[in-house]
Amino acid sequence: MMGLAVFLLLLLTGGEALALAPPEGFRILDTPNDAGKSLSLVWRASPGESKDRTVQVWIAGVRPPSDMGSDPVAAVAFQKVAEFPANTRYVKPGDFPWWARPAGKGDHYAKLASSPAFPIEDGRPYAVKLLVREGDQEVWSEVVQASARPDWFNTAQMNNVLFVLAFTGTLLATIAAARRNPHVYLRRIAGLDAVDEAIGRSTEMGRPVLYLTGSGSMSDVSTIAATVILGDVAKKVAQYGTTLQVPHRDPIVMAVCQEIVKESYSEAGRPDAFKEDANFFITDDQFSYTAAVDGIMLREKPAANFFMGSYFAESLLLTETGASTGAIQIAGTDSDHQLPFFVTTCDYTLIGEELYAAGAYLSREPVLVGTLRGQDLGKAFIMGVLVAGTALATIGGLAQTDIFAYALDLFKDFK
Amino acid sequence: MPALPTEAVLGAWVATGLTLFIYSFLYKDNPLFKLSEHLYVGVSIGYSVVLAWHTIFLRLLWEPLAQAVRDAPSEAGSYMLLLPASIGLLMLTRFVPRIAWLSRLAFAFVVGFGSGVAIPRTVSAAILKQIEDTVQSLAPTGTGGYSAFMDLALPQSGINAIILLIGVVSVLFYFFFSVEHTGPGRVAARTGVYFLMLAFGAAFGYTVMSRMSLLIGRFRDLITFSGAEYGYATLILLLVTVLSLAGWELAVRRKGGKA
Amino acid sequence: MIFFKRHLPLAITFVMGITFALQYYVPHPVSEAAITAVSKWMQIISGFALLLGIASLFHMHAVKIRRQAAGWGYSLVLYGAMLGTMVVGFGSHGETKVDGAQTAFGWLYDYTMVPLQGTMFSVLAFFVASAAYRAFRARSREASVLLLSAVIVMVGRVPLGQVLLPWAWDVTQWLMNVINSAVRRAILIGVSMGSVALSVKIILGKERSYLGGGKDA
Amino acid sequence: MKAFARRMVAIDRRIIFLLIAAAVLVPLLRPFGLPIKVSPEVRAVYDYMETLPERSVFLLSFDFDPSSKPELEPQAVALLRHAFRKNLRVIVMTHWLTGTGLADDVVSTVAAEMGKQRGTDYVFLGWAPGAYALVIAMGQDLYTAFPSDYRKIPTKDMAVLEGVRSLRDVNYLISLAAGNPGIEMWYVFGKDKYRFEMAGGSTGVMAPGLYPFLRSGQINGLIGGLQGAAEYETLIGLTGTATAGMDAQSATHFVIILLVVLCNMFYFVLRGDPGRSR
Repeated sequence: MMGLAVFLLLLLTGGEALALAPPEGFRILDTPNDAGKSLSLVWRASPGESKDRTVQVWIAGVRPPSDMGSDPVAAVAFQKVAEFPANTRYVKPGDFPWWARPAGKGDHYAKLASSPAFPIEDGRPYAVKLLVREGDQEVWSEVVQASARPDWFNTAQMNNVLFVLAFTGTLLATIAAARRNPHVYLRRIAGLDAVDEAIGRSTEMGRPVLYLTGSGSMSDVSTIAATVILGDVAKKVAQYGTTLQVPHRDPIVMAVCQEIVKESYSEAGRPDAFKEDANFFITDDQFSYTAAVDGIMLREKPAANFFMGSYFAESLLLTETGASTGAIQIAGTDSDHQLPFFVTTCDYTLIGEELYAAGAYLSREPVLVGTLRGQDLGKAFIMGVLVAGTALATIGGLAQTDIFAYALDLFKDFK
Repeated sequence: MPALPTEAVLGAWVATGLTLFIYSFLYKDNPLFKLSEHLYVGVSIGYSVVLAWHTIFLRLLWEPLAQAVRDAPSEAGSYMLLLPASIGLLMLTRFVPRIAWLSRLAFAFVVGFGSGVAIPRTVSAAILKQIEDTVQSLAPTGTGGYSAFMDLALPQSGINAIILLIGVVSVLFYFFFSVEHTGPGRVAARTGVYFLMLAFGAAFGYTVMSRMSLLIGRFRDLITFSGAEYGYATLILLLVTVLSLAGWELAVRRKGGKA
Repeated sequence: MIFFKRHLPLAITFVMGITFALQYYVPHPVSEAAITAVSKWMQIISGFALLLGIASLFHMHAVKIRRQAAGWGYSLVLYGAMLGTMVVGFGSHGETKVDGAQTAFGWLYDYTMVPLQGTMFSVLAFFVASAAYRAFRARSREASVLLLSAVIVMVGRVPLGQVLLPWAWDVTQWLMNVINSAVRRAILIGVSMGSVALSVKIILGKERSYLGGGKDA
Repeated sequence: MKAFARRMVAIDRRIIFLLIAAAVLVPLLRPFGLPIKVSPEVRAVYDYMETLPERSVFLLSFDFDPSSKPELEPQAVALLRHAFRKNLRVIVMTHWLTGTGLADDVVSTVAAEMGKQRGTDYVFLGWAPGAYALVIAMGQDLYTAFPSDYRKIPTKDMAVLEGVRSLRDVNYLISLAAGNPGIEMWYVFGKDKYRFEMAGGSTGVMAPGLYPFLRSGQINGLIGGLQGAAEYETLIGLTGTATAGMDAQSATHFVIILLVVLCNMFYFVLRGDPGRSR
């Protein structure tokens, strides 16, 4: 240890006394995983590298064999294309994944890209040498040759491919499983438990139930979930014998909801109680719709308000009025920008994916259930990776070892 | 002070009037509000049509196409841009019920491309990169040692890395539907809920901040336009708006209808 | 016919999806050229998509006027505004400024569209205030935590708060950088898995709602 | 007590509207000018801009429309002033069609004020459709994505774009976003592939959602809302509209907090009252 320090000290102070050594292990290769027109240089680090010592890169295009002289390399003119301090361009951990590492840890790695000053063409061999300088000393490396070519697959992104394939496979498997048995276990969504309570209270007070499906169209996942939940609510409304009001902003969503409500009444054994005008269209205009629904809330004082689906700025105006009439309010939305307002103004809120899960839970539609299940498996996997990964990284950090990089690199993003 | 050009003064009056009409919604939904709301939609569409025409059809399609054809009329490549144009035209078949299905081909093209490009990029930026930044060594190394490790004010400190990890995992667990939230699951899910609520609170604060900023911006304009050089536009128009609302209210009451 | 109406679109989606998902992993210039060309096309196609959206709005209000449905007068206003803007816009060759002087089109933009659009959303400031007074209740432990965090952020993010309660600034920074980051990251991961799942289902033909319009038969 | 609370809860909300209007108006008319504290996420943007050498390429994307003007215009003005003062080459564009005129106004006004020339010091490319497809196209070749600028001048051979072929030649990009397409899209389809450095400026509503990207270094700084703009104005030492608005911002925040506290007090008093709350 002591000896090394003395050696380093000598190197730093009496550098001139020591002869400059040429770079060791110098080699050149086509830059891996790129679009071509670029070469990469690799050489080993050596003691004594400092900012006072510089490295120059000299390159020359090798002439094609047809007009090659006796010594192809000597015959061409080398050109300086780069210069940098000798203590830079090290390979740092995290630069490359272990499965696609062009240079070892601690080696020097420099990429030479084609430039107007020196264009690099694909398929043509180039000769490269390094010049190391410090003070008035100079030393050349040996001359090495390589040619550039474009690549067909970026191996550094192998983990990305694997992730996509594994997730796709999981998804297909869970959807197939859900087709065979749509009643796979899904946990009950807490907010749904409040539905009974809310409708029960409406019945006691003899007031209607108000249900909104949001501003989305029938192609939005959140609107689909909202119509599924409407089916469940309508069934309970029919059983309890109270009234339902569903004001709409989209004629297509209205038509779908009419069918759903009708069917729910039949399922509940009360087809006679179904009223065509439970679903009605107001206007597609955001604020006029809001003003009209607020009017309904103030006049008819529904005892339970449901806000399901996607919402924009109107959410606040709706839930505020609802809260002022003392109704039980249950919301469910994936519009994350409105969630804080729903949480503070409603009694129960289904947050984001909970809305989709409620839709899948109630409908048992195989694609919905299967997708939810597939995503769940994905989440479980990611949670595992986060916890186990942190543990490995910590142990690795304490034990000063890189051995866990073999696992950790799989979950990093490489370019 | 030099007099302002007529069009600027006129503009100020129009802008102020429209602004106040929209604010009249605060009183209640009324014709002045509806008028300016529809005006807004109409002007937006008109503006979009004009700009889209000049940008898409002239600048991106017609001019390069004409240029290419002029330069090399015999080369097939010069007519390449006709391909996307015809796919675009297919989209418009939606309006002709008999051939509306043709629009599906265009949608298939666009949606297929969009889905394809999104998959690897989403995995890279929103999944792998996020995992990478969450998985950190918690070993107290580097400068500062233990006190830096425990420094809450430093976003990257060890203690914050631990909190971040707990937060990410517990919130993910809250949105995990294959396990009942009982026993240890209950603890994890409750932790997730409190993390969610703290973050929603922050979002709430930021949203309030945003809305207030918009109001401040509009009020600043109204204040500018209330000056003498604009002919006291804001003050006069405020009076006009209030009077019209009162008149409307009166008319509605007399008719016995509901406002 | 069923082939063209149903199978062909699914096939196109499949081929486009797979090709451009794989494109990401291929650094070869051929793949770069392909995505450049198709992106360029997409720009033009999305122009037509914009037209489609505008045309359906056009149609909707036309129906309203023809049927003289409630509020059809406003649809007329909308039409007038739209056509007026288009006439002025094409008259000004789509230019808002010529040699530093505002055109009629520019005037219309600056004095109608900008204030109208800006004001529509500033109205919400008033409703936030009224909701703050009438509805933002700590009705559960969760909502209390939310409100507490909201109040701290509202204090910590403005100069007056920084003077009155200096610690609120630090707490806000911590909330944003640590707690908020954690939650948003978890949501981001969850939502991204959902969107990847949706893309995969679209490419594999398990999700077809985007095809919409036009009957199969 | 209960009767009072009940009466207070039931007051006409238009009184609250007047209260908030006053909280905005009074400080705007009589500002008290409190000092502004700069957060690290805003300082990061400033610091990076400071490291850029003269004539570096700075791309500012206006990804908003007039509805977010009060928040994002001050940010744009502050960033442009800084960029022009540093003699950067400025490229301005927008992904939001209805924001085009606004972006043109802002960049022309600031450039005129700083004595900069269109075409040599800056260019406004205008709007082009495609969102992510536009970013990909720009990443490969700027000139096919934007054959001409907003004034219909061909972009090829423009002095400000000398040596700039694609996004790869951009040194710093800032997206000022009020939604999508915006910062996230610029990262996913732009920075991720073409390797320029980027930051974001956003409305207050959007800002919290961008923190995961900030933390992981996917964006190197974040300017959030009017407050962020005021912080940037403080850093460049030129007070503008954002700083002037901060007093009103402070006042409204405290009014809102007061309202929330009152709301909960009355709610607490009225606990168990039938019909009011559960």
